[in-house]
Amino acid sequence: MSTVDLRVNIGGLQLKNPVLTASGTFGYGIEFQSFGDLNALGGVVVKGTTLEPRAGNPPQRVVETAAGMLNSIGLENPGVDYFLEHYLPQLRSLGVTTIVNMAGNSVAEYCELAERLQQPGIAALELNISCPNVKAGGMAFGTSEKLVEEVVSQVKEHSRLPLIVKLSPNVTDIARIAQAAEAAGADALSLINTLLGMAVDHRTRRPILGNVVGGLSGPAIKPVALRMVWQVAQAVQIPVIGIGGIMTAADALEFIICGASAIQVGAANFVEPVAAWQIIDGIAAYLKENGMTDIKQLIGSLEI
Amino acid sequence: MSTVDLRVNIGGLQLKNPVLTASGTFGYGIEFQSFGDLNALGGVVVKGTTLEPRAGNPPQRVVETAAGMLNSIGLENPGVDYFLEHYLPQLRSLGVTTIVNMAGNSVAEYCELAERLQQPGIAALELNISCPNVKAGGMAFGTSEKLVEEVVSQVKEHSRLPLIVKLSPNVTDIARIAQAAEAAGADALSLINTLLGMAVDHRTRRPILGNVVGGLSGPAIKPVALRMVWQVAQAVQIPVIGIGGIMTAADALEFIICGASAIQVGAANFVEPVAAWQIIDGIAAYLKENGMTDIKQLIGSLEI
Amino acid sequence: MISSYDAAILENQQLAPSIWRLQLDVAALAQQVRPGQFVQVRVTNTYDPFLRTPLSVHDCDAKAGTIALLYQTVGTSTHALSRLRPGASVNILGPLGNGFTLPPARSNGNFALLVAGGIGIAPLLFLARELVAKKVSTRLLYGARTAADLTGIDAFEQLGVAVACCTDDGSQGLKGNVVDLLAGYLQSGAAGDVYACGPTPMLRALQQLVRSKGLAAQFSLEAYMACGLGACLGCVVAVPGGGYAHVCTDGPVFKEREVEL
Amino acid sequence: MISSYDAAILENQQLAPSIWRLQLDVAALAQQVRPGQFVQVRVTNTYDPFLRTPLSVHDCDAKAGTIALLYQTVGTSTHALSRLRPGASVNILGPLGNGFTLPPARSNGNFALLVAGGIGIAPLLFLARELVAKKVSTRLLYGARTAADLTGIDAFEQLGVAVACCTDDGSQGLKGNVVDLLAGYLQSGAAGDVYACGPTPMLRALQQLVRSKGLAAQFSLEAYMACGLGACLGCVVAVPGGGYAHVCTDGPVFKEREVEL
Ligand SMILES: Cc1cc2nc3c(=O)[nH]c(=O)nc-3n(C[C@H](O)[C@H](O)[C@H](O)COP(=O)(O)OP(=O)(O)OC[C@H]3O[C@@H](n4cnc5c(N)ncnc54)[C@H](O)[C@@H]3O)c2cc1C
Ligand SMILES: Cc1cc2nc3c(=O)[nH]c(=O)nc-3n(C[C@H](O)[C@H](O)[C@H](O)COP(=O)(O)OP(=O)(O)OC[C@H]3O[C@@H](n4cnc5c(N)ncnc54)[C@H](O)[C@@H]3O)c2cc1C
Ligand SMILES: Cc1cc2nc3c(=O)[nH]c(=O)nc-3n(C[C@H](O)[C@H](O)[C@H](O)COP(=O)(O)O)c2cc1C
Ligand SMILES: Cc1cc2nc3c(=O)[nH]c(=O)nc-3n(C[C@H](O)[C@H](O)[C@H](O)COP(=O)(O)O)c2cc1C
Ligand code: FES
Ligand code: FES
Repeated sequence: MSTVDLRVNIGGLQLKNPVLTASGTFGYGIEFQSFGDLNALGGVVVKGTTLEPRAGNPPQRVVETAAGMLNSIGLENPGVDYFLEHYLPQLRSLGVTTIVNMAGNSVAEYCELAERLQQPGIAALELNISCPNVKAGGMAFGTSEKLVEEVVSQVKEHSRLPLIVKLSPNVTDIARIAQAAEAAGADALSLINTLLGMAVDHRTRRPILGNVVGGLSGPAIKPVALRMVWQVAQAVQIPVIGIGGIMTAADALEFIICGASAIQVGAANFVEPVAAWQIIDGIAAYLKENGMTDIKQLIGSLEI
Repeated sequence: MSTVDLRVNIGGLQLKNPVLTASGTFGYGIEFQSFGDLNALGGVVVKGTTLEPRAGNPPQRVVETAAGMLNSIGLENPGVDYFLEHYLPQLRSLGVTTIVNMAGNSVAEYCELAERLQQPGIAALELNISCPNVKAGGMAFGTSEKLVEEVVSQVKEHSRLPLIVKLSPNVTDIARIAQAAEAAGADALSLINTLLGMAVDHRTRRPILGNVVGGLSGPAIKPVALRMVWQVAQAVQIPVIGIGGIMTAADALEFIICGASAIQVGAANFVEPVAAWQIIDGIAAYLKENGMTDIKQLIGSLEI
Repeated sequence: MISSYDAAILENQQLAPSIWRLQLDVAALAQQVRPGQFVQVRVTNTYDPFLRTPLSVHDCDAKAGTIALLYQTVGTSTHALSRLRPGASVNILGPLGNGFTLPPARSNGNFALLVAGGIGIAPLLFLARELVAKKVSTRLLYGARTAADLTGIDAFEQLGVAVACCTDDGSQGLKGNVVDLLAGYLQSGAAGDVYACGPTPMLRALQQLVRSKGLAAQFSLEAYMACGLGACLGCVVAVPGGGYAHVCTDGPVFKEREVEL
Repeated sequence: MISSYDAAILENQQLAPSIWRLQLDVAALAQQVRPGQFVQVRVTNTYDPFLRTPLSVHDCDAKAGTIALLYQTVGTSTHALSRLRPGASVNILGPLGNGFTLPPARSNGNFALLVAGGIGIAPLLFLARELVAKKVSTRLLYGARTAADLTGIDAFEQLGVAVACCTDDGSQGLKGNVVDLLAGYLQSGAAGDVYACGPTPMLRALQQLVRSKGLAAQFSLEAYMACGLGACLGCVVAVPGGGYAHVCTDGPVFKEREVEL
């Protein structure tokens, strides 16, 4: 039997395959246990975690849009303590490659979070400086090169774990933000987070989301995500993780061809809970069909 | 018979209704004559026009994406002289409210274009500083407040016609770009132009578009467009024209409710050539059903 | 265990101008689902509609291995669903949610009052079937806009459930809403455990009524859902004292005291 | 005049593993369309697929008021089209494009050589019908991957058109491609006006051949299209001397010398 090597190394984080599940779209993994072996995934990026528990935004929090959806969850999460006590032991005993998505309101909060998360069973940290659904911090960090540099370099001083910086697409020049994160010591970059959007009910003349605006995800945003991943992969030396509208193995392959060393499956998990597993199989099948033995042959193979 | 008043005034440009067709998606109007009375439209924004004829980008130039499409036409157009000799007389004799979308590589080019276009039969100018499909100029202008101010104030000095400035969505803070355009003398703003995107064929491992990247339009981008229109309408005093994924009257109403005084129908013209006319009827019907007599009652009526 | 099923469509029948009943062949699910639980239906394999559609299990025949869904055509997904024909299949995830808490079998003096507003009738037939199986004396109070929208009363009557109706326009039963209908019924001194499903304004009024009468009540709630699996955190309802519960996993059935409507 | 038609589906029939024939009731269009013109089909009313699908008019019966389309299932739109059944209707825009230039009726010594590669057969049946009506002696050279993909040869033969085939795998006719087939035929000294449709590499090779033989040729081209109406400027093909022509309005039929393939 011909086998293919799907392993990738993301800034020190060794993955058995390049398929991760995106933060906020796969819970803590546990919710999807009945659909497949969590341990067969490249890894699980858990819901954005904050120092204190957060209740999140008022409803309505999600709405379907053309080939996508808006969400304004607002980082609802039980806080880092609860995560460490309740979820981490389960994930560790299941052997899941666990990446924690961190959200904070200030550099100090991010640093404290990072320190609290230096725990066995946590494979890497993903720095969420791009959440459009919270007032303070969140996206603001991700849209300024100066702030990106500051938060990344500070967090690096408080963490030995591989640090993935998750970028916001709501910027004029994502390549420059990416370079700022790289210069400040990021081990890898993940992109894109959601595009800021809005939905309105013309009958009631009110916004549909309780928070008025929310983050757009799903196949609708794939062309934007693909373009940004391609731009960023050319602009930096560190590995890039592609995110945005990945529903099928074909979508995932496009990101890898554009330079992504790994990908994250987001809204697809809601539509097809076995999507991530199907994508792993589809990537392996594609490599075989194309006579490749190693996923690394495909990364950045786009011919212009 | 109860009638409703659909007239709007866009910075000195009087329109019989708020429904325009978007530049590059309706040719010169003439192409759609067999589908309806061009004169019944609020107006037609013609294809982006440059001083010299342009051949445009190499094929493939368009591709479907999820609930949308990418284009990299690259401003193919016969040049301003041909427009004035060939198309303008036809449009004038049909009584079409004609708005010319101008594209240039430099402030000087924009100014010269504006001067050439001070012609009877041209109702207004739309300054395209947001085209993602050309190397020089184009989008670069639209992403810098300084450049926006410069080009807008200069063009204003060379034009007596109402000047609509068309904004790019590929920016961190569209409200600030909008304010820069307003401060420099724009009579109205139109948004959004396309989001920069990309498509890849995983079988050939090549970009699908000859130009590699292109502009994303269609229903996929509506949530982003709606959010930006809402943000800009709150940030400026001048009228705002909403564009992006408008397929139906319901879509158009959402933009108007968010603060748009008029809207433009883009990619919808390809899918349903009678879309613009249907939208006019649908807006009128909505006003009647909701006991309104004037479209102005609806503009910016969003209740938060 | 929550699983994904490709369920063959046995029947897809229009019962009222905007109400349809879908019968699915899905034995493994039929054998474990409980009243009040729901499924997430993938109506097409395209991206329009994009998200799945949550629908309550309307009826279930564990022996035959079938379930029925009762749905109202309101938008893209439900209209697309109504166009599917026997022979086709739909992918569904389930069983989802907690379901109604049923009283212990044959417990003395247990009266069940089922209260439905509009398509809120959907989860109550399966519930009625199980209540009757437990020998609980069951009554349905059912309100809709017009007589034409009152669907499937026969099925309740065949179970031996007493049915009282009301319509907004008085075209059948009392003219008025179902909370008034219940209030009238309770005036005679009757009592019982309330099991209700319907629009939020109805449930809000019902909450007032059952509190004033000191009745126990369970409400089956709706919320806009992305996943139905507890992963997206989209489907929240406010809870007393602040914060939110998740309708897909903490519900969709809540004790009336557990939620702020 | 280009118009929008809701055309009822009379028949939608599978002819080969991936080739279907759709018969539409659309009298006003059937009465004006010419060989080589195409229509833009809106396969569903959803946003997936989003754009219309350009398909050549395969056959036309002006008296019966019907047209036929022959299509290959390659992606979302064409697969969705193959799922539609008689009774349903599709919206189409047409007639679009220029069509083939036919020789004057009964002109002496006019021989027509129709050259089809794969689904390129689509526009050629309608063309053959009109050529035969003009008493032009017509011959079809038709290549496909395998015997199973050669569809509708009967219809040509019924018109009195001589048919020669080839397949990539030799399962029917000559083993080889249709340009080789034509080259072989021309070796005997035969000549004629070439009317061709097929994949670009085939047309490129054909262009070389007809140039070397000094034959007149018309090519029906494909390009990815958004509008089909000359409005989007998406559908370009390079022309000699630089610049582009628009396949939807300047074509889809071009004289071989007009385009750089
Ligand atoms: C747990 C649960 C069980 C349900 N059971 C049933 C049932 O048995 N039968 C039935 O007919 N309906 C049921 N619903 C409601 C049903 O899910 C929605 O009507 C359906 O998703 C609408 O989809 P659509 O695409 O047709 O409409 P859309 O085009 O999405 O929307 C049409 C209208 O319906 C509203 N709507 C959309 N989704 C929901 C939702 N999840 N909840 C409430 N309103 C919504 C929209 O706001 C809009 O006003 C249930 C909902 C939940 C959460
Ligand atoms: C003027 C014209 C006439 C045509 N006539 C016919 C015909 O009679 N019968 C027929 O079967 N096909 C015809 N085609 C091609 C047909 O339009 C495409 O096969 C169809 O649009 C594919 O749509 P899809 O959604 O099924 O595939 P997609 O999912 O869009 O794509 C599947 C594959 O087909 C390619 N493709 C998509 N659109 C086109 C296109 N416009 N031209 C070439 N390749 C494309 C894609 O690049 C992709 O590789 C014609 C095209 C043109 C421009
Ligand atoms: C419901 C929902 C919740 C999300 N929560 C988070 C989060 O907590 N932290 C984060 O970094 N990204 C979050 N995201 C963004 C996703 O991780 C991902 O970047 C985005 O959805 C784009 O990918 P997709 O198109 O595949 O969904 C969330 C997305 C959705 C849809
Ligand atoms: C094929 C095509 C060509 C376009 N050409 C132009 C142009 O020349 N000038 C311009 O300002 N915008 C151009 N646009 C952008 C549209 O005018 C519009 O801003 C955009 O498509 C978003 O609207 P939509 O989603 O309704 O299509 C073009 C768009 C398309 C799809
Ligand atoms: S619907 Fe996703 S958490 Fe409830
Ligand atoms: S397809 Fe739009 S111009 Fe030809």
